[in-house]
Amino acid sequence: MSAATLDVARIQADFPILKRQVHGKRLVYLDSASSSQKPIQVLDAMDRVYRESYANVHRGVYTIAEETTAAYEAARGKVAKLLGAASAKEIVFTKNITEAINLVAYSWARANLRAGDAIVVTEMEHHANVVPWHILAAERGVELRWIPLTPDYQLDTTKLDDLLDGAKLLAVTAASNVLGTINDLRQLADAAHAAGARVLVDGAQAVPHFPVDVQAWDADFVGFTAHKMLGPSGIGGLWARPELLEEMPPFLGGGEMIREVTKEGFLPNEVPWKFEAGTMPIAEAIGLGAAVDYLSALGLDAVRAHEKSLTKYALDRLTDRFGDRLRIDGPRDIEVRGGTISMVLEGIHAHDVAQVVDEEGVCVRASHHCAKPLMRVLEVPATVRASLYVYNDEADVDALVEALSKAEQFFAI
Amino acid sequence: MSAATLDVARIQADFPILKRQVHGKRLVYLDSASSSQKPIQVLDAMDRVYRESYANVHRGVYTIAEETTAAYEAARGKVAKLLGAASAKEIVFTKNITEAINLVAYSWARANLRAGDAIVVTEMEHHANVVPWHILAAERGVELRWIPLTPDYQLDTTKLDDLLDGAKLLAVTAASNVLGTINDLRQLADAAHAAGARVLVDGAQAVPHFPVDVQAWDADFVGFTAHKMLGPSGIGGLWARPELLEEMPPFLGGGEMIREVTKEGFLPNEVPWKFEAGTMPIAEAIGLGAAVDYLSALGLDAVRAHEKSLTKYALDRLTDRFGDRLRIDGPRDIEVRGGTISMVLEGIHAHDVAQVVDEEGVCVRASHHCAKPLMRVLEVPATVRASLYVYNDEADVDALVEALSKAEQFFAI
Amino acid sequence: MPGLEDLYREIILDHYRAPRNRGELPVPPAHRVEGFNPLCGDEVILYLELDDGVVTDVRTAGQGCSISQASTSMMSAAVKGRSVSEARRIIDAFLALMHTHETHLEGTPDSATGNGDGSAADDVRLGDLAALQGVVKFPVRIKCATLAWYTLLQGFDEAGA
Amino acid sequence: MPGLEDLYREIILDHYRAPRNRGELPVPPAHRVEGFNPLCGDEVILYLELDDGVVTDVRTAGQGCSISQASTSMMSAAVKGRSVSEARRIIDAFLALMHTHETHLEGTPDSATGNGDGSAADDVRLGDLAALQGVVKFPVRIKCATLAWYTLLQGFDEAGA
Ligand SMILES: Cc1ncc(COP(=O)(O)O)c(C=O)c1O
Ligand SMILES: Cc1ncc(COP(=O)(O)O)c(C=O)c1O
Repeated sequence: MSAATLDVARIQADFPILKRQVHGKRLVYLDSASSSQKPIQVLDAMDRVYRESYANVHRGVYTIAEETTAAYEAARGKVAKLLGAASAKEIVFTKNITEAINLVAYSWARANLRAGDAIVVTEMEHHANVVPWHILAAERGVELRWIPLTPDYQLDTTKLDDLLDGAKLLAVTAASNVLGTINDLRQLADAAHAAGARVLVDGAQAVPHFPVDVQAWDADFVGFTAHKMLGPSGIGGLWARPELLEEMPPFLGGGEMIREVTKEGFLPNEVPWKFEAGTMPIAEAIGLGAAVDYLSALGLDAVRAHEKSLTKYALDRLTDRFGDRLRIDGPRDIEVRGGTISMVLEGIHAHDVAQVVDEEGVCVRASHHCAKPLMRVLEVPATVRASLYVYNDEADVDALVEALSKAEQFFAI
Repeated sequence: MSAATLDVARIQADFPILKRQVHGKRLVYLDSASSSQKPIQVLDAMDRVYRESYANVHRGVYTIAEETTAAYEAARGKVAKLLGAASAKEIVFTKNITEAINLVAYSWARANLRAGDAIVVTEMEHHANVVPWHILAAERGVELRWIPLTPDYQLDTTKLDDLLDGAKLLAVTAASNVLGTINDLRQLADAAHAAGARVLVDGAQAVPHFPVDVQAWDADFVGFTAHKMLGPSGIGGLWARPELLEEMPPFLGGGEMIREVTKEGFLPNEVPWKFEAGTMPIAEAIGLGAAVDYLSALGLDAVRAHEKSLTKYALDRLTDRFGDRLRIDGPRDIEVRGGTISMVLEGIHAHDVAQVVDEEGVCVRASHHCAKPLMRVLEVPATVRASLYVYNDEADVDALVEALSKAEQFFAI
Repeated sequence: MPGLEDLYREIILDHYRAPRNRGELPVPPAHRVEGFNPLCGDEVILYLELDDGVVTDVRTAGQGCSISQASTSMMSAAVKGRSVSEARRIIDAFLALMHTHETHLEGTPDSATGNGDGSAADDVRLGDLAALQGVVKFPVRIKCATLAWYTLLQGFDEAGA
Repeated sequence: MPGLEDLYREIILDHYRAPRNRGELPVPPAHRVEGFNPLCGDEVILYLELDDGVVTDVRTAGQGCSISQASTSMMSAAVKGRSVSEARRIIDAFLALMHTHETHLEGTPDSATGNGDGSAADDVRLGDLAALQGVVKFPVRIKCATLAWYTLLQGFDEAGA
């Protein structure tokens, strides 16, 4: 638990894209909650695969195939360690966390849920943790129940036991991609387990930003996605308790996930390969491994410390400059939130704000952030979201504040 | 239809990995049917995304997000053109062709097939085009029927009409990844349509090697996978008739594939985005676009001409050297086959052959090639497969022949 | 900020600040139709009064950014009082203007409405609407600008007009 | 070819060319168990005669590469006539030898059999079996070498031995 903080200038030097200019201005990238940028270490790891030792994995006897396979499986081990998994075999690679959650929905949930069963989700879930359950609910007659928010944008657990009564699954995000809220997963998992429900954690916004331990959470399933944690697009995955992975029927059928195929049927492969059908994102897995190395070298405690202090700085600066003209949809308490800041600038639509700040080189996202049920709770069609990461510093926050001021002036009536 | 052939030396210079040595020998890569190598143009295109203009697609108003989105969608247009599709909207990206076929199985087939229906496949299908149908068959009580092989390793269509009688789908590969056989798809599609069945074509081994026109095939679904066509791992896709894509229910649920989400349900997005849930393999799609550019610049006619003449050379050399001691499982007629050559060296297991030839720098695959039903038809557990592509030349074939000779000597009793 | 001036022409900001034809109409006799922009959650609701092939009245509701709001307002002004077939021609011309960019990307132009081709569309005088042309340089915003128009098309189709 | 000598020691080629204990046993009283290598389609079939905790006879069938065939043959010779608990110790020791590499990759060693730990396994004398150690340098072939052993374990478990 080092209290070391980050050497941001050094980190910035690892990200080639940060040298770019937009509209003649320095690029100020504040959309890492949507997708992070990638350090040269990750780019080089992937480039090296293709230039030096690329072949399909698990399939060749020859040297470069062995090398690629070893690197691919080593990446699985790195992810396992990052998440506190007991074994690399508990990690299944998928193309993103959305596929990981769908894997649970198609495999585990369809094998275990029947008409009349309930799934509990929260009002702050991303569509990735809502739509798969809607599809299942419509198909099976399963009920979706929603944990509401407190006025301070946290989960309101006062009626949790009622909501969980008779539920088979609690599907909850570790951290909100809109509000910044970090949820108390252990408390939620304990309540869910007491009610006999399994717990699926959407780790998309957690794994990149603070130390995660799937065993301390006592979760049953945890999803993650590489492109938000300095890794490439095209890869993500699922951690699950080994006994669940064993029991779960296969999802996607094809090469690699089988042990035997005849004209009459097939036998699935061992876990985790049972769930990895077809040629996987090979270079991407290796790139993810390099991203895990990079994050581990920084130290997730230091990442969290950096984001906390930068978030505090941002919230203070924004409030000082805009006062009541800027609504911030998220907790004020730095202890229960990350560096994702959703804003509504009075009288100006999020799209228009984002357009004007782009002119200043500042990248923010104007959107419902794939959380439409939450937007309805917040009573806005969209918000402007700035999200902070390891390569951001106070100068970036200052640039945001100035750019937002320009937007205010531009649309002043 | 230019008869131009390829400048292989120039092509080789585009593939950095071909400069590599293995066990002190020049790398002779003859496993492109498993996965091809990538030219510098593809690597650069992907590297450039991350270094210059990376952001999530379809989600940002800001400049670099627009740039990335434009490049991602441009890749879709390139693939559409390569396949002879009428519009880019007919192309759905997936992580590989295995996912594409599973998409058809989970979405279209589950909406359209009932107990007692039949699906016709062939004895030469890859597991990717077998296991999804086994899963469906077991779930729904659907019957799988198998088109057998002729003694010359082609599809035996004498009983085709009987097999298709009452079938809802014909799932067939355009070219075998074991035998090299190229199937007459138009004839198959006509027969299937006459019987009221839809036609799904596994294009994994076709799109990289010869001109494909989904409309001339009169197919209903065609899958492809980038890593076999000079593109990166982590991306592939599906072409389908637009009216089928419209009708098909969504498969994976999550961000981007929706138009509206409420607590009660959701409305799917337009085609093709309806099927692209979550953050897609962005850099990978752009890399695929660059691979399509590269292949188009070579000309698929020239690629085919090159592979035909090189395959003829290889078959002749192998027969001259090994005679009856080497069985070649595939058609001898160059007109109906591609450059994938499966071999059984008398008395020596494929694994052992591959191991010895690797020592000579030659990469071949020893495996059931994810076609176990076919292996049973061929009555072997595995074959040695050498597969030729644009960067291979006669020297590579010569190296293979010499290496196989060494294997023969090594295991001589 | 010069780049932005192309997008936010004065006439657009004017329609945004003072949208024409806001409100509702009783349904029936009016037809009500809704459109969504899945990207940003913008929403357009149109009330159409159609009488003997003529758009006798239009009212608009919903919420969105300046571009979608202005485009909705300009659209309502452009088609009100026109025959449905004239309105369809304007839609076609406007969408053709907006899709210069997309068409370029896709390599395969397609007429959104199936009513008239590009060259016919050129004949239509877009007037004020031409101010929205600046949107084409900002591809993500094209969906904002076209939302109302696709919704109108859908309304015509649903009303069998 | 020096690299290959490590893999294909003379004793391995000898077992490959003249496999010990090939054949079948009547079932029952013998137990029959099958194993597959999903990578290459290799197949091992074992017939086990177990009497009062002792492996009184073993016969092997199936097909595979030189490594899997030799390993099957060596395994059959190593366990025939031993008690099941002795056989389990040999299995453990052999798998520990084979998984030096995998363990390294995963960072998380796990005992395949749940019977004894690495240090205990070191005590077992592997004899001829040590010749298979060269396989460890060829990770893909480890599955070939271990197939018969995992199949034997499965046989013991199925037989409740
Ligand atoms: C004919 C055929 N179909 C399908 C596949 C599966 O491709 P992928 O692993 O990229 O999904 C392959 C390659 O392995 C193939 O050769
Ligand atoms: C909380 C959360 N869950 C899920 C996702 C989906 O991630 P992906 O698009 O990589 O599948 C995201 C990001 O978009 C997210 O923020």
